[in-house]
Amino acid sequence: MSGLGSGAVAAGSTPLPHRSVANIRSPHTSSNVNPSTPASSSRPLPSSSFGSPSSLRADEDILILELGTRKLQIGFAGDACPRGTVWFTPSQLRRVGDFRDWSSESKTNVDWKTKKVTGERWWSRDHELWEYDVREADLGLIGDKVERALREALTRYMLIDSRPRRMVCVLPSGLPLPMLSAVLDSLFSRLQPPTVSLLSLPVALTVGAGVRSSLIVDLGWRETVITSVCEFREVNTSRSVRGGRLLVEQTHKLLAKHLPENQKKKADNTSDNAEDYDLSFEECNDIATRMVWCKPHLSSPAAPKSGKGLPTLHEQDESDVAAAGSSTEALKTVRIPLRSCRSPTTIELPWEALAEPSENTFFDSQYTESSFDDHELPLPLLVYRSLLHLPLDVRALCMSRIIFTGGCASVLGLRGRIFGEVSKLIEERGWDGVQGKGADQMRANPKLRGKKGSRQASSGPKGVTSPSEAVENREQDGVWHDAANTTHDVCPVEEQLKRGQDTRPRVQGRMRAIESVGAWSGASLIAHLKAAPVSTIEREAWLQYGAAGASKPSEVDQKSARQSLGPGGLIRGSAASNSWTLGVWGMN
Amino acid sequence: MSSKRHSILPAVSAGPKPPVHFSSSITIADSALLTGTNLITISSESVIHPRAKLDSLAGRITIGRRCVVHERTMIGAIGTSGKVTETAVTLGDYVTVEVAASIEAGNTIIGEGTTVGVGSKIGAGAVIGKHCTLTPHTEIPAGEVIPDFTVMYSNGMRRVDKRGVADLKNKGQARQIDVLRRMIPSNPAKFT
Amino acid sequence: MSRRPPRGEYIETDTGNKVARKATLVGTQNIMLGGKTVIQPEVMIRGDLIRSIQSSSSSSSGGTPNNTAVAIGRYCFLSRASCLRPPGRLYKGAFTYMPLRMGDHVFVGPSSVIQAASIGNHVHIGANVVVGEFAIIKDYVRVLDETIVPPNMVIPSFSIVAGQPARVIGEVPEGGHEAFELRELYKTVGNNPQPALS
Amino acid sequence: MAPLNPYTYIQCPCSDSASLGRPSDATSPTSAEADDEDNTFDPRAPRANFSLYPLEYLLYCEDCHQIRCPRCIAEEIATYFCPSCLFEVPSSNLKSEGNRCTRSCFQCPICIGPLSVTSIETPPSDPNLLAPDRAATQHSTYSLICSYCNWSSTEIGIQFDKPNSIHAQLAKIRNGGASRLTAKERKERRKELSHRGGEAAVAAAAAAAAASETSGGQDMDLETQFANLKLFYNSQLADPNAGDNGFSSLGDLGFSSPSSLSRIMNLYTGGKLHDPRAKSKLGAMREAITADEGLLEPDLDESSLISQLHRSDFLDTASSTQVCSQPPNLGEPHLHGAARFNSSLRPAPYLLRTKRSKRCPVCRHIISKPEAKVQTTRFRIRLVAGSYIPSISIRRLNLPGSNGPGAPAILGDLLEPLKPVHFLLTFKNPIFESLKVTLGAPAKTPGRFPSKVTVLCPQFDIDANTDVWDEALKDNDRESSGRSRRRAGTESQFQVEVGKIWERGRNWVSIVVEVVPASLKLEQGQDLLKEDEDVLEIPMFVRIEWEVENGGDDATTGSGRDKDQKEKRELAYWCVLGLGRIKQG
Repeated sequence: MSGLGSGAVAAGSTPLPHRSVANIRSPHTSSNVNPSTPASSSRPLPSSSFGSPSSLRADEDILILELGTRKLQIGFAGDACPRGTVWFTPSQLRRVGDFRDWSSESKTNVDWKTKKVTGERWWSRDHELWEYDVREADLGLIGDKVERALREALTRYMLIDSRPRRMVCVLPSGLPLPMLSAVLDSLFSRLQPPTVSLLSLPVALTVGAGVRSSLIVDLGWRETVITSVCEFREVNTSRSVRGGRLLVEQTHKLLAKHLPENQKKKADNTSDNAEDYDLSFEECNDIATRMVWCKPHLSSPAAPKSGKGLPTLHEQDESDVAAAGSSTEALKTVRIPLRSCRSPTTIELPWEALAEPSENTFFDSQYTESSFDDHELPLPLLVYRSLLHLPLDVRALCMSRIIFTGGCASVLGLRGRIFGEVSKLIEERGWDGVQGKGADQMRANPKLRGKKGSRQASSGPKGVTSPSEAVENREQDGVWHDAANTTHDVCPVEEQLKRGQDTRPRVQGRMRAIESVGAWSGASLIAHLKAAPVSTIEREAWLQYGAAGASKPSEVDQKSARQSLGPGGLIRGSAASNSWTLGVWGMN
Repeated sequence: MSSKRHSILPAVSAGPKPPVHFSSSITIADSALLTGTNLITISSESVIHPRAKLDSLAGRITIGRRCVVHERTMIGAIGTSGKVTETAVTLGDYVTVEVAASIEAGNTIIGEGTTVGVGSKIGAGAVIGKHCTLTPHTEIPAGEVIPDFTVMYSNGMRRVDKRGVADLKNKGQARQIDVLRRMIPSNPAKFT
Repeated sequence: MSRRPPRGEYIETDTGNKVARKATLVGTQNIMLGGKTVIQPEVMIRGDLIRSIQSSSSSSSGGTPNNTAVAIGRYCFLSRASCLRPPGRLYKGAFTYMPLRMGDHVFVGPSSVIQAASIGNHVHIGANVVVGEFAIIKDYVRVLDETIVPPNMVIPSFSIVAGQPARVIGEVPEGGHEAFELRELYKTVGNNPQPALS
Repeated sequence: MAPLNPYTYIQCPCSDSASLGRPSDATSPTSAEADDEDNTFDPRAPRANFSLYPLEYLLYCEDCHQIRCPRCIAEEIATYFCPSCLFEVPSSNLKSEGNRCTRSCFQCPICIGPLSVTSIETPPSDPNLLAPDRAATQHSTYSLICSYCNWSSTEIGIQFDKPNSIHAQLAKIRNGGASRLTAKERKERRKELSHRGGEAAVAAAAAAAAASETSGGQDMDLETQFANLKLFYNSQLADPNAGDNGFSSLGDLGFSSPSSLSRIMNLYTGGKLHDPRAKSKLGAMREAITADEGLLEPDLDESSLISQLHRSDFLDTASSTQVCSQPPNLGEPHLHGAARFNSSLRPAPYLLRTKRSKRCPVCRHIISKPEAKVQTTRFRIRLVAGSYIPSISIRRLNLPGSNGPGAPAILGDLLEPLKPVHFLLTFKNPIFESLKVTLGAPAKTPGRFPSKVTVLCPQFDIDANTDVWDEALKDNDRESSGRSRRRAGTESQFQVEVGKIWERGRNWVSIVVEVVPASLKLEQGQDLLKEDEDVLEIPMFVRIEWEVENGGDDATTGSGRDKDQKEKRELAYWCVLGLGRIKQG
C-alpha cells in the first residue's frame, strides 16, 4: 500500500525525495505480489481496450526509442536492430558551433583534467544521461540532453524529417517518475509525437527472447538489476551497485596502480581520495571494454538437478580452468599504452591482473556474505536470492529462462561465471521443494542460509550472520511468504490449465540461460505485431496535465478504461493508460 | 587561431658549407639548403626537392638510395639536447620525407622504405623501423623506437601494416623518382 | 590572421593578385592565378610538378594549358607558409602528377599543405591543415585547424570537417554562407592595405 | 589554454517560452535560473549551452516576426545522397536498403578514413603496381585499402572479384572469406520455413530443437532470431482457436501486475470475470521452444574468446570508438561481445546525408529551401536571422591607462584581473529601417567570479541599411572609421563618455563597454576552476524596435495585410558576449 501512497505523490509530479536504491522497488514489489491489493486486481482491465489492433497502425513508421544511462538507441518498428545509437558524451554539452573538442589541443594528455567539474562523480558524470538521485538532478537538463541526442540520431541515422511520428519508448522500470516526466516533456514539447507509448525494459527483453517468463539479469552501467518476469509481468526486482561504472572505476584503480609516477611515490600520493583520477574516463572505459575479462569459477556446478543447460557448462569449466592454467604458466604480460596520464607511457600488466576489476566489481569473493550491504550483494548471491524470493512456480519458470543483458554482459566469461556460481549456490543450499511445499522450505530458509553462509565463509561467525540476514530479508520475507502460500494454492490449477493447452511441457526447474534479441528489438517486435503499446500517452493530454493527468491505478474503474479510446474519453483514456504507466514508474 | 606547431620553418641561415659525398645519379634542386660542418652523404638516385634543408652541424647525415626528401623538410635540426654526435641522421633506402617534416639530429635512424608524413616531427635519437608509415603530423618523441611495419596515425595511435606491399611501394618510389629527375633541374655542382 | 605587412612587401599584378616577394613559386609558368588572389610570404607553390603522362618528355615546356600544375581562382587567400603542390600517383604503371584546381574565395590557413585534386568555391581551410593527395573538397566547406584530410577523401558541400583523419562533424548553417566571402579580407592586405571593417 | 577571440551567442526566445515548462522541472534550481527571464540569464547554467546559438545558426520567420533556432523549426528532407560518391539516393531505397550507401563507398574500420578499391597483384613483381585504373582491364582480385592508416580488407580475409558494387559483394562475404547468405537469401530461407504448416513446424521443431541444443542455436544471428520470433508470434496470434484473445493476451504485455496474480485473484473471487479469459489466454500464446521459433540458448562458454584475448595484443582489440562506428552486422552470429578484435571489424558503408528545407512550426511558412540537386549549392529561400537582427562585433579598445600606453590590443590576449578594460561593440543594422536598440546587462556577471560590467551607452539608434550598390559611400565610410579608430588608439581616456556613442557609420554604431575582470584567486576550500570559468562572458538583453510601412519592403513582406499606416515591430532576446580569458593566478 505504501507503494500506492508514494505513487500518489509521484503522480503529483513533484520530485520524490530520493530513496536508497535498496528500497526503491520493494513497495512496488509488495504491491505487486500482495494479492490483497485491489489495484492490481483492477489493472488488467485497460488491456481489453488496448488489445484492439487499431491502437497502432503498421503502415506509418513508428519510432522505437530505448533510453539507457549512457546511450540512446533508435530505429523503426519491425527492424531487427536499431538504426542509430547515440552515446551521451561531454561534447554534447557544448554550445552549437563550439568545435573545440576537435582542436588537437584538447587531445593533449592532461586536458581532460581541466574539464574537471565539481561534485559527485565528475569523472564519469558527463557520459551519463541521468543519475537516479532526484534531488541532485537538473531535470530540464536531462530533457535537453535527450532532445539533442535524439535530434542527432534523427538527422544522422534515421534520416527522417520532423513530421510527427508515434514513438515507443523503452525505459528501465526503475526510472524515477520525475525523470520519466522530464523525458516525456522534452519528447512532447520538442518533437511533437502524437503519442508516446511506454514499455518496460524487462518485458521487452522477455518478448525478445520468445518467452513469457524470465529472470532478467541486467548488467547495466549504473547498477545491476535483476528482474523476475512472470507471464509478462514484473514480479520482483533486486539491484546491486555492482555495474559498469564500478567496473570502469576498478579498471582505473588497476591502471593507476601500475603508473610509473604512482609506483614511485606511494606515500604522498592522494590517490586514495576517490575524487582524484590519474587517467581520463574515456581511456579507462575503453580499456575496460577491450581487455578486462573474468575468471571462470573453479568448482564445477551441480549436474543432477539441472538438465541440458549444464553439460556445456561443464566443458566450459574444464576448458576455462585449462586456459587459466596455461595463462598462469605463460605469465604473459599485456602492454597497454596510456595517453591521458601526465606523461604518455606504456605500462605492462600481468594478464591475470586484468581479471581483477571484474572480480572486485561483481564478486568480491574474499569477503564473507554477511559483510555486504543490501545494495552491494555480489551478483551470484543477488541472483540466487531473487530466485529464492520468488513464488515457487514462478521460480521454476524463471530459473530456466535467465537472460543476461546490459553492457557488462560482454565482459568475457562473466555470464558463464555468474551462471556457474548461481548453480553452485543452488546445489549447496538448494531449495528442496522445487516440486512444491515451497512455503515451509522458505520459512526454514533464513536459518538454513545462515548455516550455509557461515559454513562457506569460515570467517563469518554465525551470530553475526543470521541477524543481518534477517534484517535484510524481513521485507521480502513478508513478500514471499504469502506469495509462496498463494502460489502453493494456485499451482495445481495452473499446471492443469497448461496441460490442457500446451502440447509440449514447458522447460522449468533447471538452470538455463536464454538469449534475447535485446530490449530494443523486443520493443520493435511488440510494436510490429500491433500488440498493445502497453501504455499510450496522447500529446495533448500530457501537455495539459503532465504527470498529474495520470490517475492512480485504483482510480481507474472499468468504465473509463473501456471507453478510453472512444470519443471524448481521451483524457480519461490517457489517464487510464498513464495509470498503468506511472503504475510502474510512479511507484518508486 | 593557434598557428604554433609544425609551422616554424627553418631560418635560411647561410651557414658553413658542409663537405658532401654525392652519388653521380642523385637529383638535388638548386634551392636545396645544405649547411653544417660534418659530411653529408646522398646515395644513388635519391631526390632532394627545392627548399629542403639538411643541417650537418650536429653530426654526419647519410641518405640512402632512392630516397625522396620533399620541400621544406628539416633534416638534422639540432635537437633539444644540443649535443653533437658521430652521426646526426641516417635515412635507409627508399625513405620518403614529406613536406615540412623535421628530423632532429642525434643518431636518429629512419629504416628502409619508411615514409615520414607531412609535417611530422622525429625527436633526436629516435629509431624508426623499416617500412613504417608516419601519417601527417605524427610526432615521435626523442629516443623512441618504432618497430618495423608500424603505422602511426591519429595522434599517436599505432598499428601494424599487414599489406605486405613493401617492394611494390619501393617500385612505386622508383617510378616517382624517374619522373622527378625530369622535373627538378639538378645542380649538385653548387654544393660540391 | 591578416597582419598588416610593411610596404612594398607585395608584388601587385594588373589582375589584382598580391604576391608576397618572400613567397616561393616554383615553375610559375604552370601556375594560373584567377586574379585578386593574395599570396602571403613564405607560401610555396610547386608549379614544376606537372603531369608527365600525355606529354611524356620535356618537363618545363610551359605555356600549353594542359601543362597547368596549379590553377587558382579569384579572391583566394594563401596564408603565410602554406604550401600548394599537385598530387601525384601511379597511373597505368607510371608515375604522374595531376593538376591541383582551386575555385574562388578559397582561404588557406597558415602552414597548411594542400595536395588536393580539386577544391571548390567558398572553402575555408584552417591553420596547420594537411589535405591529402587527390582529395576533393566541394563548395562551402570549412576545414578546422590541424585537420588531416586523408588522400582520396571527398568532402561534400556545406560540411564542417575536423579530426585526424578528417570526418564531417557538422553542417555549415544557412546563415554561415556569407562568412566565406574573401573580398573584404583581400582589401586588408597588400602594399597599401585598407583596415578591416569592424 | 589558448586565448580566444571574442564571440557572440544569442539565446533563441523559444527556449524560455516553449521551454520544457513542467512544474516538475521548474523546481530544479539551475533550470529555473536558466529559464526564468526575470532574473538575469546565466550563460554558465548547464542548460544555457542548449539554447545559445551563434547568429549564423538562426533563421527568421517573416510572418511570425520571430527568430527560429534549430530547435524550433520543422525540417523536411529534399534530397538523400552519399557524401562520398555524391550520388542521389531515391527516398524509396531508404526503407529497403537502409541509411547507408550501397555502392562502393566505405569507411575504414580502423581510422574511419575513406577506403578505395585497389587491385592485388598476385605476383608482387608485376610491373604495374597498385594501379586501380589498370586493374579494371586485367583480371585480378581487389581489396579495400585505407590510404591513411594503410588498413587493407585482406587483413580480415576479404577480397573482391570486381572493382565495382563492393557493397553487394561484401554482403556475401564473412570476415575470413567464408561466404554467407545475403539478407535477401536469408529472407527466402525463412519463407520456406514458414511455409511448413503448424503441424509440420511442430514436427520439424523437435529436430530443430535438438539442433539448437547442440550448435544450431549458437550461430543463429540476431536477424534470424528476430525473424523467427516474428514468425512465431504471428503464427501464435493467427492461431484460430485463440481468437482475438491472442491480441488481448499480448495486450497484457508489460502489465505491472503479474497475470499469475490476477489469475490468483480470480481464483479467490471465484474468478467469474477472468477465469475463461485466463484459460484461452494461455491457449493463445505459448513460448517459443525451438531455435526456429526464436528461442536461443547462448553458449556461456567464452573460454575460447578469453584465450584469444589472452593471445592477442592490446592493439589487436577493437577500441570502443571503432566498435561504435561499426554498422550493425546482421549476418553474423549473436552480437554478444561482437567485434571484440580488429579481425572482426568490417568496412562501414558511408551513412547517407540529406539536404533539408525548413519551416516555421507556427505558421508553416518555409524559411529555408535548398535546390534539390546534390551538386548545386543554391537556395530557393533562405531567411537567415543575420539579415533581420543586428550583428554584434567585439573589439578590444586600447586606451592609454587602461592597459599600458600604446600597447597594441591584440584580440584574444588575456585580460588582467581587476584592471578596467574597454571593449568596442559594433552593432550593424541589416534592415532598411532605422533601429532603436536598448541594451540591458547586469552590473556583475553571474557565477563564482563576478566581473563588473558597465555599458556606457545602453540606448541608441542605428540608421537604416542602404542598398549595396553605393560603393563610394561605403569607402568614405571606411576611411572615416579608419581615422577615428586611429584617433582612439592615441588619444586619452576622456574619449570614453557615458551615454555617448563611440562612433557611428552608415548603418552601424559602436558603443563602449567597460569591464573590470574579476580575480580568479581561489579561497581555501574552493574547488578548482571549472572549464571556461576563466572566460569573461557577459549576458546582455537586447531589445530592438523599428517601424515598417505596411505592405513594406522586402524586409517585412507579409505585413501587408495590416491596416494602419506604420507598424511597430519589436524583438527582444538574451545574448552572450564572450570577451576573452582572464589571466589566472
